[in-house]
Amino acid sequence: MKPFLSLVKRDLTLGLRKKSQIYQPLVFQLLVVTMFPLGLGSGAKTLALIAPAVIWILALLASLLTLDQIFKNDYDDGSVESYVLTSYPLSMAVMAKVLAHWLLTGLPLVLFAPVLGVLLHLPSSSYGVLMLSLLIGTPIFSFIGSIGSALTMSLKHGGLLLTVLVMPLLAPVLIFGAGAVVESALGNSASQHLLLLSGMLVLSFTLVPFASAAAIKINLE
Amino acid sequence: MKPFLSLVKRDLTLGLRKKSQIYQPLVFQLLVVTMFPLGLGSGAKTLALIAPAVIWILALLASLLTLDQIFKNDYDDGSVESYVLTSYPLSMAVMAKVLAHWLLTGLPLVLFAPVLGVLLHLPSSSYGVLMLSLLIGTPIFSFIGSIGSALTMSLKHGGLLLTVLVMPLLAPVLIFGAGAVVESALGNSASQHLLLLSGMLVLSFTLVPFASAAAIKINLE
Amino acid sequence: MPIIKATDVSCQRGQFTLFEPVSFTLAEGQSLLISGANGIGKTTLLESIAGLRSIQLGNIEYKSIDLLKSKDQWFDDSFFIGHKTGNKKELNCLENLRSFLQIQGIDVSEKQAEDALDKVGLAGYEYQFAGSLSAGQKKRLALARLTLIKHTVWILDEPFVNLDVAGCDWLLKLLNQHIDNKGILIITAHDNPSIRKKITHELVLEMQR
Amino acid sequence: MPIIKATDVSCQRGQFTLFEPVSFTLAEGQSLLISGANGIGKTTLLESIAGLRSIQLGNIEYKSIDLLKSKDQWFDDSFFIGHKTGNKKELNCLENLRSFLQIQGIDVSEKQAEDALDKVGLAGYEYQFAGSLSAGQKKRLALARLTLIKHTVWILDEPFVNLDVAGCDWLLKLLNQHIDNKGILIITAHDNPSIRKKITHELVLEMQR
Amino acid sequence: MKKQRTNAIVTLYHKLGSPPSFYRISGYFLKWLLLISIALTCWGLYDGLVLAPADYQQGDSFRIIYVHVPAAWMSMFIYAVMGIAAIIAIIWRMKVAEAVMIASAPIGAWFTFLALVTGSLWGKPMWGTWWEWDARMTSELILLFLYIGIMATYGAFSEDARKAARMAALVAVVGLVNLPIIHFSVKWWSSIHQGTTVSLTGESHITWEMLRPLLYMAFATKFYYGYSMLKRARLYLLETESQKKWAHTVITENK
Ligand code: HEM
Ligand SMILES: Nc1ncnc2c1ncn2[C@@H]1O[C@H](COP(=O)(O)OP(=O)(O)OP(=O)(O)O)[C@@H](O)[C@H]1O
Ligand SMILES: Nc1ncnc2c1ncn2[C@@H]1O[C@H](COP(=O)(O)OP(=O)(O)OP(=O)(O)O)[C@@H](O)[C@H]1O
Ligand SMILES: [Mg+2]
Ligand SMILES: [Mg+2]
Repeated sequence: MKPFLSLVKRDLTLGLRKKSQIYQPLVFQLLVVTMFPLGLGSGAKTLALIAPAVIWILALLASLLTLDQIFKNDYDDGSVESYVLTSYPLSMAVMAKVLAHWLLTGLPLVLFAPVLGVLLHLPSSSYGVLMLSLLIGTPIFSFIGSIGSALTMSLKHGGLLLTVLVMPLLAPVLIFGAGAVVESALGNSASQHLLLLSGMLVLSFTLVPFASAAAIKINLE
Repeated sequence: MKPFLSLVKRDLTLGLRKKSQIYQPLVFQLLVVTMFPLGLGSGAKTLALIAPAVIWILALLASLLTLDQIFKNDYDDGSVESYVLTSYPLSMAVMAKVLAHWLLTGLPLVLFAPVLGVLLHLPSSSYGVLMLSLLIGTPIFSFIGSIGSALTMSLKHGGLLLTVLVMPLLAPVLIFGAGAVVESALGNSASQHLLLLSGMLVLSFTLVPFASAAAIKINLE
Repeated sequence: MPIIKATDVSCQRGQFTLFEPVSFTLAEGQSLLISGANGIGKTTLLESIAGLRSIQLGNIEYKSIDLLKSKDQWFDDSFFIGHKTGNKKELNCLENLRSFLQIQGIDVSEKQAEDALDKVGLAGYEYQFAGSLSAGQKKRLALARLTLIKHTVWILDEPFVNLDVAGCDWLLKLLNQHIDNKGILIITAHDNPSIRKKITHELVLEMQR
Repeated sequence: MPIIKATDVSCQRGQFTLFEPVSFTLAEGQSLLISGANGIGKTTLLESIAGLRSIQLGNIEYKSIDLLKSKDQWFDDSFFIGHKTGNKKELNCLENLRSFLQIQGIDVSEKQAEDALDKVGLAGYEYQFAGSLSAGQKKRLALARLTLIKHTVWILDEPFVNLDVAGCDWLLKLLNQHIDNKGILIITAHDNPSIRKKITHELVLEMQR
Repeated sequence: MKKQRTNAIVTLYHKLGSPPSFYRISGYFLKWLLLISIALTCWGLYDGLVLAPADYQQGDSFRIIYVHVPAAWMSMFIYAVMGIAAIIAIIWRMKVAEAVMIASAPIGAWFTFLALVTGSLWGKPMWGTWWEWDARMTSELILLFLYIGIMATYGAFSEDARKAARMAALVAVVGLVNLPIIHFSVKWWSSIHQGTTVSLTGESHITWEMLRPLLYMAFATKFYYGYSMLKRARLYLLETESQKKWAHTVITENK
């Protein structure tokens, strides 16, 4: 089996063994969504208004909670060596790690989004756009996040620093992602927003692996 | 110097040395607050409506991000032994740890809250109640959180589990905390809510140290 | 008069009992080496004796009182250093040494701590953060505590690991001194056969049948 | 013909140069023991040679090509095991061994991996998670990789640490075999003097003046 | 003739690239940069606060422009300088570029902060609120976050200054790539969702008396940046080269 596939397979095995990594972000989302009506103390109208923003922000926060794991684990137990000390390109290993991370944490967020939509009274006609926008947006979280993860992997408490590093970079994703949902809730076409999102995905797909690989190498010095 | 004071002093030294622990939760709050208008894409009106809820939820989330550090660090590097393997009561050590944690992370949240209020267009007449409610509420976060931190300290990725464990317990705090701010924004008296909050603080102050101490002992087995 | 008396003690990990139950007694000035193959349960046993785990099979008495009943006296008299050193990487060597002991209620002046670091070969590293010490230096920093305490029972899990030759010699001497002062020592050390010379008891753990 | 040639190499940590520059050459079947006091920089040097850190002072050539220029050949031929073992605690022993090597492009069948675990004394632990192994067992699991690879250069940082007597003997034999097969070995080991017998070169690191 | 000139540039490049000569050469400029920036600031503030006429609409509160606008300009200018230095630091591993990059970050962050604070001080009398979510202000806020991220990265690895600098440089470069994306998306976002809250185009009517102090202040801040940046960069070089002979002599001489 190719190194790429071996790495993806190993990470998926790890993730599926500790299922908590998969369901806890979803529980987190649910909990925060419950907090909103509790804190607001008001009716459904406000909820529906803020639903697209809240769902997208929660997707972002839930991703952030797991992003540090992309490389930190491997650094802590020394298994980074298994892909750094080989002639196989490090950027491909980064790709494999990001892919596995997205499958384990991003995809569940996409599939779970309609539940949050229901809880926040999002018009059901927008569910399609909601899921589609997340399907394009969450991989960008994983890609950009991998840079932050590589930068902070040697720190004991890198989680917060990672958040600070990554969140400003992800603001555009949020704008167009939530924007798409808002448009569709208003009955407009969301295709322009979705196109822009796709452009960002392509961009991060092509640039990020090299940036993350560079970060890993500097971090190991 | 008494063990209690030594422990508080050591943790404060640690915290002040890595200032990131102090300011990063604040930056995190700022970032999420920025995400709201970006995601909402609508005017200031909605913002003011959701401001109390958002500020309180953010205080909760920001605390949660640092809560796992209460005991996890000490467990990882083996320095739990310095307060477990002595005849000095473990519950007092828990108190010391909680106190240090609150001074390092809770207090800054209280002081920073007005900035979030400005950004979210909270009426400035409510700033007093906002800060007061957080002043009573954030120590409860630290106390209750210490139980979760003790339970999850031996886990590699306890952060998310801790969130899931602690958040439901803290829901009442959030309800009354945000409630107080909502009332004051409406021009009503918030004293009833604040009284209830204070009651919770007293309760957690008296009960939690024993619960956390028990959790530590069980976890070390 | 035996001070520590263990009767039919064994340890469990998961559901499995690790080794054949062992018994031993230790009096003043006696020392116990626990040996056995990798994975037999030495670390688990030491942690149980120290009080980090509870003893599930058999019982241990300290000064004729069951450890489960009153731990305070035991904690006041015994001192454990395990695989994890308990150093904070963000504190420097001096701060580490002092705060660790102070939290246990043992007052250590700056002067005393400096002397201890000096003895252990870390002179010049007083203000370096523990996080940036080498493996052997970290171990030395932890062992420096031994020069500052008055506890009668020392429980050490593989203290020689990562020490260089000079470090091993120093530690051997310190341990001898402790025993000569009527201290009690419980230790594991597969990498240092010369410890056997001063040891009064040896316990070879054997696989549970 | 020298295969590895190091000229005036030294390492830095922070701003400080650690030890007096050293030079050495190694040909087929030769082996190098790096020794020196705790904290002198052995680990740092080994990591630099392996390619985890970049070499800042001096240079190292592998087959007459500077390591900085072409790392691929070097990575294909050299194998490093350091203080951190690189085991995943949520994977069992078999999975750990196989996935580690497969990610490096080395195919290992289940049968081969089982044999390797058997050799290293972990028979019966194939399906135990690495997280619940003892200190010595973790080390053995990492060392099992050595029986499955074809790399000519082995770089081992304190491989004997935590191994019991039987484990040390096994490892010594394996290292001898590697050298006899014209392999190259670069190693640190302050706890095992008997390694000196088979070593062709020794480098004693000394403090930078 | 032409050849000679390129040679001069190459030697200048090499000179500035080597820490000791950078240290020495920058030493000559320090005092002058500081003096010029102080003089310009004094003159600019006097011109702006006293000489320039009050605005017919905003009265005297418009005078905050003389701090706000130069600060806002600097926040972007410094990021550009820092980004370029960061690219050089990563690709060519040039120590002086690291120094410039690391030295720029806190100054840029302070100017950004200043722009935000003066902006919101201005906003209160102008719009009746401290803060409005419009494109320009939002992207200035995000710029502050980027600066904070860079400084936090540097701080997180403080045990090894060079590694820390190279990590921070990587963050700066990634931010640099993203900056246009952020800028345009924020613009776009506020243009589709918000009616223009305020029109800032009033300044085309600005008179020379009002514009002149602005230019003074713009230059004053540039000189101040030059001074402060060189000073910090020199410190960084001394710290990371403290084992080299030149740094040693500098340190002992200064004692
Ligand atoms: C916190 C709130 C504010 C922030 C973050 C902010 C930010 C900025 C920035 C980044 C620039 C530079 C733009 C450029 O050169 O392209 C700028 C320029 C300027 N700002 Fe503000 N601003 C704020 C509030 C205000 C207010 C309330 C006013 C007055 C009504 C104002 C008036 C101006 C003017 C006149 C300029 C110069 C225009 C130009 O060069 O294009 N700003 N501000
Ligand atoms: N991040 C760091 N910053 C500054 N100094 C460091 C850092 N990390 C390690 N050092 C120092 O570098 C030196 C070399 O460390 P290294 O781990 O290479 O030593 P070693 O020879 O392997 O020691 P040991 O025998 O104890 O394993 C030590 O003196 C240590 O204090
Ligand atoms: N969490 C666990 N669950 C199940 N078994 C465990 C767990 N932790 C450890 N073990 C098993 O317990 C046994 C004893 O481990 P212990 O660390 O006490 O051994 P040790 O004698 O100290 O070995 P070493 O010489 O390698 O340090 C090992 O066989 C190990 O596989
Ligand atoms: Mg052990
Ligand atoms: Mg070492």
